[in-house]
Amino acid sequence: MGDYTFDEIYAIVVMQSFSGVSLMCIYILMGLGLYIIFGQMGVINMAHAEFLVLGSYTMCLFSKFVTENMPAFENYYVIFAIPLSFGVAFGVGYLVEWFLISRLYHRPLDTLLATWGLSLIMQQCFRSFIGAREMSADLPEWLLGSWAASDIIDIPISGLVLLLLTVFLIVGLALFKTKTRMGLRMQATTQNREMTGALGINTKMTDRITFGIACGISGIAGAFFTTMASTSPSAGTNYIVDSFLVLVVGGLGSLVGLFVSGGFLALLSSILEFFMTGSIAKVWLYLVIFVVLMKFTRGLFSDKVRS
Amino acid sequence: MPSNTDYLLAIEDLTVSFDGFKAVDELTLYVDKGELRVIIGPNGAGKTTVLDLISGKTRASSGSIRYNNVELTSMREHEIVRAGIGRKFQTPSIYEKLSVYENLEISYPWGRTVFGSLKFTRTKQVIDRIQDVAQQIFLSDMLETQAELLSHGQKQWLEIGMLLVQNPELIMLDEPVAGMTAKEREATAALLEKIAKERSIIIIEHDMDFVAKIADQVTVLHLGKILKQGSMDEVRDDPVVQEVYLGH
Amino acid sequence: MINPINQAESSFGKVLYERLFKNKEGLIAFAILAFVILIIFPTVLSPFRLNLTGKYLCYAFAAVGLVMCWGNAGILCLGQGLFFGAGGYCMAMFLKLEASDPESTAIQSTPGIPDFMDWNQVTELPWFWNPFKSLPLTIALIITLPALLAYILSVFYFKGRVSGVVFAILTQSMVACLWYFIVGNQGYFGGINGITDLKTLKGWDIRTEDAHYLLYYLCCFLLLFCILLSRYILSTRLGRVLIAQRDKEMRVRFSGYNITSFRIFIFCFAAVVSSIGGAMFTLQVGFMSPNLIGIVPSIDMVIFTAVGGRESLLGAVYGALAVNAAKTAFSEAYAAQWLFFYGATFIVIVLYLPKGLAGIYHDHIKKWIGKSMSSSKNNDGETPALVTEEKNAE
Amino acid sequence: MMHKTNQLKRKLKTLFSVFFLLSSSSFVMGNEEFPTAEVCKTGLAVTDDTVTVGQLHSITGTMAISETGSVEAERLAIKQINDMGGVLGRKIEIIQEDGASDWPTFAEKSKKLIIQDKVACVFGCWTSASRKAVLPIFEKENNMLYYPTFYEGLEASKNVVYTGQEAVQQILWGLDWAYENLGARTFYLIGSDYIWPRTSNKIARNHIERFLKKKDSKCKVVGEEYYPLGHTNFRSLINKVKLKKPDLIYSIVVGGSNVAWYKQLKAAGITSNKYNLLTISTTEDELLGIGGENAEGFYACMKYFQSQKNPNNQAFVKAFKEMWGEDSVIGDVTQAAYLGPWIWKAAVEKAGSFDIDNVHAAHPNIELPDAPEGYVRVHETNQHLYSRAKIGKITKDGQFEVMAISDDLIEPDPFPKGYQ
Repeated sequence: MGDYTFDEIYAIVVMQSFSGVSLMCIYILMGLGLYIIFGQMGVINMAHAEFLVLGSYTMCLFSKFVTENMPAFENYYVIFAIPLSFGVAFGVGYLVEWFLISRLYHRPLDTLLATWGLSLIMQQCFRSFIGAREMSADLPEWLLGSWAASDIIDIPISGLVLLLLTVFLIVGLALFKTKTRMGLRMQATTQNREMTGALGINTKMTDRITFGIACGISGIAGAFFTTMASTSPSAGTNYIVDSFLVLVVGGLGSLVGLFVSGGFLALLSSILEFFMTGSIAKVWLYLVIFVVLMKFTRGLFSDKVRS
Repeated sequence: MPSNTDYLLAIEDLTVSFDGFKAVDELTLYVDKGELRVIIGPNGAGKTTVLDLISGKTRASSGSIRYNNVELTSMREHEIVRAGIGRKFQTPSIYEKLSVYENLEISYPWGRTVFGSLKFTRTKQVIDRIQDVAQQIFLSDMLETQAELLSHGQKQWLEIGMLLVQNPELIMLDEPVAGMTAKEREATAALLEKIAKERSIIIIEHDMDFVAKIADQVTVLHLGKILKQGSMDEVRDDPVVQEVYLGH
Repeated sequence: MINPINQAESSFGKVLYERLFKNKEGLIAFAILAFVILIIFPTVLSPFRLNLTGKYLCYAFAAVGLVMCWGNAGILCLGQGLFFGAGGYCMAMFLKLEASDPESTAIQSTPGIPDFMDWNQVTELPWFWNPFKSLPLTIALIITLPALLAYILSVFYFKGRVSGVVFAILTQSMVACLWYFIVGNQGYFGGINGITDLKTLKGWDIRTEDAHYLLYYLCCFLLLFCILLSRYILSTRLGRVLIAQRDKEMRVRFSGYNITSFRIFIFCFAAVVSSIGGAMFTLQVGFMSPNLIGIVPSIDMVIFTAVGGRESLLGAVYGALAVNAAKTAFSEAYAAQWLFFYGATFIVIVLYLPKGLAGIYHDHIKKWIGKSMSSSKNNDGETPALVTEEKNAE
Repeated sequence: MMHKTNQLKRKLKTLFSVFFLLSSSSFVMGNEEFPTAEVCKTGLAVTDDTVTVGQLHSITGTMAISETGSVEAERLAIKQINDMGGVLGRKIEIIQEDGASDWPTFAEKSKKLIIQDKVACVFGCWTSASRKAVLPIFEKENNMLYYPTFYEGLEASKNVVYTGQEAVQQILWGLDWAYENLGARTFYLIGSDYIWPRTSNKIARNHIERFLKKKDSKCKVVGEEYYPLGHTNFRSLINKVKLKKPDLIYSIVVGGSNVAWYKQLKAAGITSNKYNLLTISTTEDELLGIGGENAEGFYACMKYFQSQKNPNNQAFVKAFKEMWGEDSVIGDVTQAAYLGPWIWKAAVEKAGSFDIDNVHAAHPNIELPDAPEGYVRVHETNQHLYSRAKIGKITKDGQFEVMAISDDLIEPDPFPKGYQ
């Protein structure tokens, strides 16, 4: 790095750190929905990535609708698109839990397969009903650019919004879990299903809502991902492996673990990608993860539970 | 390093904590050769955890468990079993898809490695041993029955039989008579007395009549600590024990 | 059911018969499968369709491997494509070297190395390609490499008691990792394009119709052999321990077994079986590509197994044939609807037919046969489906 | 459209012969001028009134996004040809197969088309990998593939007609243009990780380091990077680009990655008023997903842009939109796919036969004077097309503004000397 001035190196470190933080947020958002579902029901939702894509499509279609019918709102629709994406993904998730997942408790491996089937169906739905081509949301100009902090340093505005959104979702989720009746019911069901049922709480309804909320959060994440990446029927395949790994590295069912592993993976891939070319960086990323998991087979943070 | 003892099983200063909660707290317990020890105590006293610790299912936070003066706390489950300790679970844990014969055969202490089990054959010796055990556990007529068809009590016996096939020196039973009819309990008591002649037994049990029938020594656990130790009568008469447990 | 008391004295031949087939029903089921793939398919199908069937049978290897490690031992591997690919790539590397003799590659700047290396400025053969100059070494690697990979990838996780869902996800990441590895090392492994344009095996042209017939039979025999070997393993104590640890892990541990080594063994065994399938795939299809070791094909292999019945070895073969035949038939006519149908298959199998085709046979067909023949045979053997010939015959 | 008068004559003749057949109620079947026995001696699927061709693209899977345009263009060309009377008096019938974005499936389906359906030729494939997978089959079974995509070269099979550009055609002139007009001296090469971007960048690097350097010693490559297909996080790469401050970012990112790439460039402040970017992989198709505003002002080097103003192109765009909807866009590959059936038709008519060897022999020097992209001609030996390269500048509405057109037809040279 001898050719560069101190300012340049400083600027790169700042920007690269910010990229790392953005990536961490992405990992956390990817894993959040999975984490909730796993924590509640002990199953892995293989169609998770499709819920992300569902959110993306909601955003794209809503944007199209707004630009065509209500051009006046063009600059603000993003704010409404987020709850809308949540709503759509929540609805679909609610139905999926009702008709599919609820029949498969205690069979986690089978749930894996069934939800994979679901993901194929959802992908084909996107393709048949929305179209095979990629879509893009018309984003308002304020969300696209960057904030030039100095001559070299550019901080992406979408990255800042992403950071805010992540914090907002995490805080919201924490508050929801501890302060609302529904959240307490969720926790109770997670800890002792029979007992909670005996106390007159409708555990089935709780499960359905939990699953819906998890999908809804994925929907929000997906809606936001359109600002950074593509939306196409098979876009989910880009997310699937990474979001599972975030969860596994963190230790299943631990929110702190999710943070730590999001940060760990982001740090690792930012460093690796800076020093080597993309594909090989990805190979090394996975190899490092495997080795780490060989040592920490339960993930970096796992709830110590009495067996 | 604790000194060697003559005891078959010597548990000293054993502690295990889950997220700060001490399920077993500085426990010290000795079991003699040929002894039949019963552990009682209210729910949450740490009884099953003690068995988990001895059998290697749970790792101790501190303290030692020595069996024939061999330290067990760092060994893995199958090594502990091979050292001569057998364990029965609270709910009957048998292979429901296999026949009674196959259930017993799997426990036969030969060919327990991958390649050993590939080479394992049913020799006369194996068959004789299994028939012998089946006789003891009252299931000799049901060798070909699929295990899931057995009654609850028979499943309990089958699991005890699976231990016997292993021929361990120390047997640990977690509530062996739960869910049995009165008649079955009697038979079980007789069975255990017979078994106890050749080996040591640790039993966790709630049924006081049953305990009174079989126990040499009774240990009362409460909140991970030993509250009282002695014969059934001594224990029964102890006011503290009555307060925490029997009195309720 | 065999009478255990008498078994000790029975002759070697009888023991082997009972181990491989359990009873007459098992023998008949096996004979029917052999008859279908060895006699019926070659006579009924056109050479093109037969070659396709041969390709499907290669997937059946992976499905048989999954029956062993998922169905019987409870270890779901979503990365079976890794081993399938390992075998396929070994074979492809051997064939590619043979196809890249200096004369036919004279146009390259470095003649005598595979074309894709030349395109990527690789000027000499990398060291790890050297073993693939020899066929015996290649075959040895087809067997040992996947076993070694499976061992490395599983030993720490199984020791750390990673199982179930988490292990399934890890295997999926492993397959993704291998995919990136091959794609990122284009100069050494051909990248996305894979290793293509394979022509001869020891001078024998594998692209002719005769070669396809011969390779088809080779594939069938190897598959039947793998099934018998798997049957044998399941019939030993090892097989019972595997099933036992799947259902009651703790009980088996407390019977003094080190489950870890059993799991590693069966995982490696499944890997080797899949690898053989991969090698046969390369021979019959004529190329190998990273597309076969991705996440999706690996899950496809699981669905073949699930359709056939996860515990049934013969079911796995029928499952692989049925799903692939349906896929080909559907995509020739209704490509878009295929994915709906395929996705729905996953869900229906899981919800309503957890035992797959073998389950249909057991629960319905067998009763019907029993009724119509009114035989008083003692039928409690585990016998896979005999039902799908109509579905597979095209 | 092409050879209209010829076609008209032929059409009349066909009509006449049909009338003749009907009126005489004779059992002599078929096309008098081109009897089936004459035009097809190798058992292809040719009858007296029809000829069957295959179409093999991905309708499902990840590549469906890209290949849909090619499917549509080929269908349009075939429809137009049929409307004009078909080929040698025979209507073209299509058997379409789905490659499902999966190379073994491509191989399987191509075998099916050739061996079972005995099609006269196949229009299809998109990625290099799919072409490589089917190539041995086409060569062994001796059939003809019309391949539309710009690709890496290094191949000249007698069984493939390459209607897109090979790498040299697309790269050299574009780099020279950037050198002259954008003052590009330092170059950052970026690509998706597979053979086309890698080979193209190899050629670009050679051109920069050997030829441009002779003109100006400051010319150099400051970075070369590859990311897997489908990759969506380019933040680290973008920071590296910023550190190196190249005069030109030379981008060969393909597929879904494109969207992430351009959006993140914009978000990181790399826009056309600060940086120059030249791509050879982004067409109107991709811009649909990227959104013009995210890539506005960047350049692309292609041989066709939808916005080209010549009348042939305008007619083509109109016909395409009539058939496939007002919203459809046409990229470089889509147009190249459109040429396939026309070249085949011309070759068959020149040979007077559908047989592959005759068609192959007829290919050299076939001209399409009024193709949408302008005049093209098949090369004398290697079955690629001579064509003109063009530079387009991306506009806000996801189209290109044509900035420059090469003066000469560029010769296809799949095995370029000095670039390997």
